Amino acid sequence: MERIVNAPAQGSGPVPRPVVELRGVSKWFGGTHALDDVSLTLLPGEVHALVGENGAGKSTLGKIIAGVYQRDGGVLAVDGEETGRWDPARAGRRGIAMIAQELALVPELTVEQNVFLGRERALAGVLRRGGTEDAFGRICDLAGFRLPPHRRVRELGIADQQKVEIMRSLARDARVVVMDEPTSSLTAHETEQLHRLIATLRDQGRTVVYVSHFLDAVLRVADRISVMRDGGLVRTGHARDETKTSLIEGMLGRSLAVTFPERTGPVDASLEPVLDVAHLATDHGVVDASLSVRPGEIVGLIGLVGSRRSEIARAIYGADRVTGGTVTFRGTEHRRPRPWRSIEAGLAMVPEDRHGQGLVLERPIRENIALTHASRFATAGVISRRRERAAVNELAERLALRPARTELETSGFSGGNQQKALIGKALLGDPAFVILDEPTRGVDIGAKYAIHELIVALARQGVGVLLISSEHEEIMGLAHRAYLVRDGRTVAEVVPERTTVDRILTALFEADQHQGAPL
Amino acid sequence: MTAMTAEIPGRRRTFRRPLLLAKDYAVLILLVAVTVFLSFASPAFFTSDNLLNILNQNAPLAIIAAAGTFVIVSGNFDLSTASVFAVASVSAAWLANETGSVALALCAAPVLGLVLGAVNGLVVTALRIHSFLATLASSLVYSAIAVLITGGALITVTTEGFTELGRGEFLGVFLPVWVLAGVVALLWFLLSGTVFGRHVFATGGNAEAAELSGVRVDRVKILVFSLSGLAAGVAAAIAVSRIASGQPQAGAGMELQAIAAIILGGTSIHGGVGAVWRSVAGVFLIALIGNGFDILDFNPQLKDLVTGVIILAAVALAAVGRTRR
Amino acid sequence: MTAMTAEIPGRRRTFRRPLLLAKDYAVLILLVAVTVFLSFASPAFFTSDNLLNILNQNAPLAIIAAAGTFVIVSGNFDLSTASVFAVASVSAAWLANETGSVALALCAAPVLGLVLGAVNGLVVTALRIHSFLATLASSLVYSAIAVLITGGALITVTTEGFTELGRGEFLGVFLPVWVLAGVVALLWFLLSGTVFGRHVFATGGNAEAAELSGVRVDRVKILVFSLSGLAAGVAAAIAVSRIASGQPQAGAGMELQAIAAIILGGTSIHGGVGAVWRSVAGVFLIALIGNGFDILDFNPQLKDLVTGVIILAAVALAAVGRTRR
Amino acid sequence: NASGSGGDGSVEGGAYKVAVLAASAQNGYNQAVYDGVVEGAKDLGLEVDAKILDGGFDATTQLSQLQTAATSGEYDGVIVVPHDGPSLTAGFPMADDLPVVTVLNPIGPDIDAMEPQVEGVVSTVAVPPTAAAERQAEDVVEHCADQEGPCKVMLLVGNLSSPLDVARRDAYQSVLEREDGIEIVSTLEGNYDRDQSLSTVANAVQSHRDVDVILSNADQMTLGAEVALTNAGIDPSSVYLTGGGGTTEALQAVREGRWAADYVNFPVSMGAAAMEQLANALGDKPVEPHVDADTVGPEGVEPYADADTLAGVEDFTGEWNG
Ligand SMILES: Nc1ncnc2c1ncn2[C@@H]1O[C@H](COP(=O)(O)OP(=O)(O)OP(=O)(O)O)[C@@H](O)[C@H]1O
Ligand SMILES: Nc1ncnc2c1ncn2[C@@H]1O[C@H](COP(=O)(O)OP(=O)(O)OP(=O)(O)O)[C@@H](O)[C@H]1O
Ligand SMILES: [Mg+2]
Ligand SMILES: [Mg+2]
Repeated sequence: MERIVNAPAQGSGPVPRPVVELRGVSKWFGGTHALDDVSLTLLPGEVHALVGENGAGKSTLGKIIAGVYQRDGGVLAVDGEETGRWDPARAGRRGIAMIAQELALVPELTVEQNVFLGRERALAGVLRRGGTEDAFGRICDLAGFRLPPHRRVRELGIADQQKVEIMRSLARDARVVVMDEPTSSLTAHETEQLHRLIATLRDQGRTVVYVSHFLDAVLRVADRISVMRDGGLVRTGHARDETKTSLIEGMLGRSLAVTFPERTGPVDASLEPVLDVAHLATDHGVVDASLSVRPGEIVGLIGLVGSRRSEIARAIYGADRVTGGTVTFRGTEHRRPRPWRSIEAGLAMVPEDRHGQGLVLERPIRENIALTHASRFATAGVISRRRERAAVNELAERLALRPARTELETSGFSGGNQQKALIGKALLGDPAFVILDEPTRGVDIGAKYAIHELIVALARQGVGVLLISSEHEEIMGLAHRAYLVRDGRTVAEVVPERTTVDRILTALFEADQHQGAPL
Repeated sequence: MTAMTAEIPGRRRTFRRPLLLAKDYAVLILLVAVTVFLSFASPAFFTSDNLLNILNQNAPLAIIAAAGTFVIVSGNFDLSTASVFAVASVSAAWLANETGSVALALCAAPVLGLVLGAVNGLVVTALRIHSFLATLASSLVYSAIAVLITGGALITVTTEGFTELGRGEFLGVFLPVWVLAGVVALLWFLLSGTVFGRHVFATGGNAEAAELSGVRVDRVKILVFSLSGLAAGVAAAIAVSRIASGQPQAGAGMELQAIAAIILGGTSIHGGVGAVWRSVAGVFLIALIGNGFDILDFNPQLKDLVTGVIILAAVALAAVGRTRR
Repeated sequence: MTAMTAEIPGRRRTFRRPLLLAKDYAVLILLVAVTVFLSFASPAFFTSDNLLNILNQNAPLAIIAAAGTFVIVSGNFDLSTASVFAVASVSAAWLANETGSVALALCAAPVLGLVLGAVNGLVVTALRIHSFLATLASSLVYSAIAVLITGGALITVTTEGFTELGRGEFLGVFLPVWVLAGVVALLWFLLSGTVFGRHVFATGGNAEAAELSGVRVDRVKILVFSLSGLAAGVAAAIAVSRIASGQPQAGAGMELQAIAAIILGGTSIHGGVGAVWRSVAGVFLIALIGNGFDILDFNPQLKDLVTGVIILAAVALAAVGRTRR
Repeated sequence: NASGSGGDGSVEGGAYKVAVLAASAQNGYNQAVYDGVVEGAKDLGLEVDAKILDGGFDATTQLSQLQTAATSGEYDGVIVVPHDGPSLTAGFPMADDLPVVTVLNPIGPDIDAMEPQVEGVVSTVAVPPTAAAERQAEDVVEHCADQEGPCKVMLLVGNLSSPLDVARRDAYQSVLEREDGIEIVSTLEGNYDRDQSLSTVANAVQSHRDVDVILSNADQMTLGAEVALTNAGIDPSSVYLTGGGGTTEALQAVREGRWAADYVNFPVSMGAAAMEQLANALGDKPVEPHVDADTVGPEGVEPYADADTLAGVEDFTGEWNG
């Protein structure tokens, strides 16, 4: 396995003093033992990966280091010194920063203000007007991507928001950066950039804690890897001693073959499309999108971040107001699409931002899964809890939801498990057509496989699927056909089986070069 | 909990049941505590007469608070209930005198309430403004309407039978108490057991997610405000029948009392979380304090102080169960 | 508090310029419209006497609203300003009579306000409860304190020079107007030009994100409530000096008037967005309507109606610029 | 005599227990009525345990208190200062038929009818608001009669969504509009608040600097109006200022000539009178169904006071301040 940068000489010479050390740390959430006696050291100048199933406790561990959660027991030492009261501000002062899994930005502030939040350039408390551009520019250079500094964060897509998070952690000039699934919304190209950035940080003697479900990437960038299972630490080892298989075994306690499930056979080209979109346009950046999906067909949208794939999906679903073009669903024109009309017609969508657009966090997971189709379990508007619970529990089992307690509040579930609930929610209504926008964002490798199987199974049942994923392999591995999207237009159609990701990306990039930079 | 973990002093190591109960049922715990205290402090307190009296007196407010729960759970505010109440009151009184028909007059109040509530809902959804400002504005308009209907004067109702609803009894219990029981049972069920209730929770919890899940968020809002208006109308019918006169100042301050009771009950001001019984408990917790002051020989100037402290106690009790993560 | 409350935030929006202006400056547009209307309707309106008079009268409310902007922007509510105002008023009046020292009495008001405000902040952060309920409870406690200080009666101040602050002039302009100008300038700068201000925005925009970025959210909240209390104290000093008497009901209703003005100005009730000048504009928009009624001798019973309609107009104007998703 | 019609309290303690239902216990006027009740009992040589209840200026609260007082069995009698007389009607007939005396406002649908309107109210110590307002307005007419040219009057009334104040305004208007020389230039709401009255009068004065009369039904409001006039550079004594209430400050203002007149109330004496009637009822003695509140004051004090009428009663400085 080729590493991006050579690991610093560890093992030879004296072991450097750990920057952060956890001894016997545990954490409870109500009855859930989220962390159970975890001991871990973080060394300067290392990339330390955390891997584990959804709900294994990775985020909890990261948040305890960054002061977001308080540990219930155990010791947290920074620079060999035990910490007493610990919160993000104190952690920040000791040089610890975090990129949270669920984006935590201030939507009404600009990109630049978010990046420098808590680190404003000021004289006696008065903000200094000048100089920020330079500092912002330096951070852009370091990060390897640019964002418009004065755009409000609420106007950004989820991928760009993730970039803001990355830049914010850079602005802290932290010695320890906890990155909790920083690439879950990024495309391959940007992921690559981030990995280079991580290597740079490491080479400066900083520590990066890298949480990810992309095991290949983990093996490439990490120096050491800690494997977690059920709130406990299974082992910490050098990356060079691990393989994908060994990691999976460590995480799951069993082995699992990870390939894409077998694609369903080609769809009869003479079939009437279940969805036919012609020259769709909206106020939100969709200019001219045309596509069609036949029953049982999985169709991908491929584009760079910001190409408005999500906006196309939203327009079809009726979440954004359509200003031009037509959406024909099962032969009838879908006029004035609105989400509730789409749902009534048999369309479903899994949105990309599970917190902002997907889930009602303070309600039980049962209510969330059943929300769209509550009336299925109701007679004259009165819900039968029994029927509802039966249906939801069955779905939860199919999706391997952990913990499998559907009465718990949604906010208490780990990121990946929330994602599973989101998918369950779309499937509960037996739709004839589903739009999946980043359906495997943040789910673990086993669950991802299960979701892939589910998608294929849907196609087998004759359901049309429109798949959007920043993981291009996902589309290449699952889709029958795919459209290339650029600047809100569908520009070409490809058959993944007959091409490669590289060729597609080259095509997209070259097109972009001609158009000038997307900024 | 494993034995080997080092203990951090003052921090909860494990989840303890009683604290969770305190968090979820703070308002009930205090309601019971105040009841027990008053029962010992005064023999006059724990009599069916006094208890029924408390129920009877606070029926209008409790009805408004019960329906207001829907508004708060949906993430909105209704500051216009008192004005809707006033319009409904004076209209009912005016109609009773004009037409002489008690049924017509007393039915007009809920209907008018419903209409004014729906107007609130339409304004909030059509102008896409926060309901705090929208209902503040509409409350000004409505109370002006109430003044204009009466010219500011008092409308005394002399129509035979008009006071039956407010003062009558059935099985030895005042009619308003029956109405209250019915309304609360209905609304409780509506919020916790129906598709509509589910949609109200989703709207308040995450409006965008709700919309994407096919909930017609605007329609939910309109319905929720209509319900709140309807309840204000029902409350007005009871109150106007009880005092047999309508005047534009009727109900002043009720809107804030209702909201305070709802939140005191434990319904979240951010929406998405709450229950009808909580609001009713909140109303009666405050009512009991007032009743206690009247029954016991306390300095009434301390009533506000005690009410404030008890609200803080309820809230602190709820906070104990919620330690910092 | 977070971005995902009530309204559905339109995702990326595209705007057209004039509509954008309407959206952002609705309150100013209406302020100008009402001014122009009144100037034509009455020659007495657009005179420096009358305009200064309006500024002077509303200085206390405007000061409270200016500071209240911080509270709302930080995602909180302060319903206790009126009670803080009352405590500060009666204390100042009492001190003036007891000690005979005008300076001591008038300085005590802001200091007391600051302390009571800080207590609010501590309660909100320590109990981790929503400030709506916390300040509702503290307002009850504070107004009880105001009653206890005076025994419910009125304290008439006869101390020489006590009315100087409220009625005096400097360069032909009433002192309260100077105080108002100073306070507004200071707070404007504090909110828009300092690190503290930035942190107030961040706290209201997304408290969790702010906390994660190392903003001391609890400290920001305490400061914000202290500021609001301080402003209520300053306002009380002006008002009590002007009327030379302190009484526990002083300022009743001011807390809602201030919040209404703040939101009318365009500051978001969800926090994270707002400006000090907006709140001041909101105060004076409402004040102009009242002034107009008095000057033109309109039926005061219609004042509420017109105020309500103008608030809705401001809001509708702002909504025009905001297209549906 | 203590065992008259007695509830439990009188039998056991030998003292009458009386509930004083204040419209607000945090208000000077109500406090004065309560003081009057206590003093009145003392003057009558009765042992009375009077408890004040706070209605918080809220009709529902007060109704609750009335009903609680009736059902609790704690009291022998009730004295009420109604916040809203008509809505208290619902409390009658009371569960235990305690005698009730009402002060300041009648209980019942008609705010101007002084004879008890509902069963259970034994006596009303009050003046019909319309009659009092007419009387105030007549004094204004008299003042204007001496003046040449049109007489410009500002009406400053409490709260025009309250029936009581609307009745007062109507009475003012009906009297003043009969006179040709009198012009009502504005009608303002002062909300019984100095600061609000200050603002509203300051505004109105901008377009009516030549105002001759400010007719107000409450002293607090007149005090605010006075400051507004001073601020506008108008000498308050050049305007016919009149208030209502008979507060210490108002009487001083009249004596100093800053105000032309004041309609004096006697809350302490009213409380004492109410206590007297209640004692009569409890002692099965004849009860006066209506006590004219204008007549209960100290010897020689004329309720419609001006500097002349006050000259004779130097040591009367008002029965309350608020
Ligand atoms: N705020 C919370 N309230 C209650 N339970 C929680 C909370 N946060 C986490 N948990 C529980 O703690 C356990 C660990 O969750 P954590 O988020 O750390 O998992 P994770 O390893 O990050 O998973 P993922 O890969 O899905 O992000 C889970 O069982 C989860 O349900
Ligand atoms: N209406 C708009 N005005 C300005 N910029 C826009 C607009 N819509 C989108 N953008 C920009 O483009 C990006 C849109 O990303 P979007 O989510 O639409 O694309 P995507 O292809 O779905 O990518 P992702 O992988 O992020 O989901 C945003 O971050 C934003 O910066
Ligand atoms: Mg996680
Ligand atoms: Mg997308």
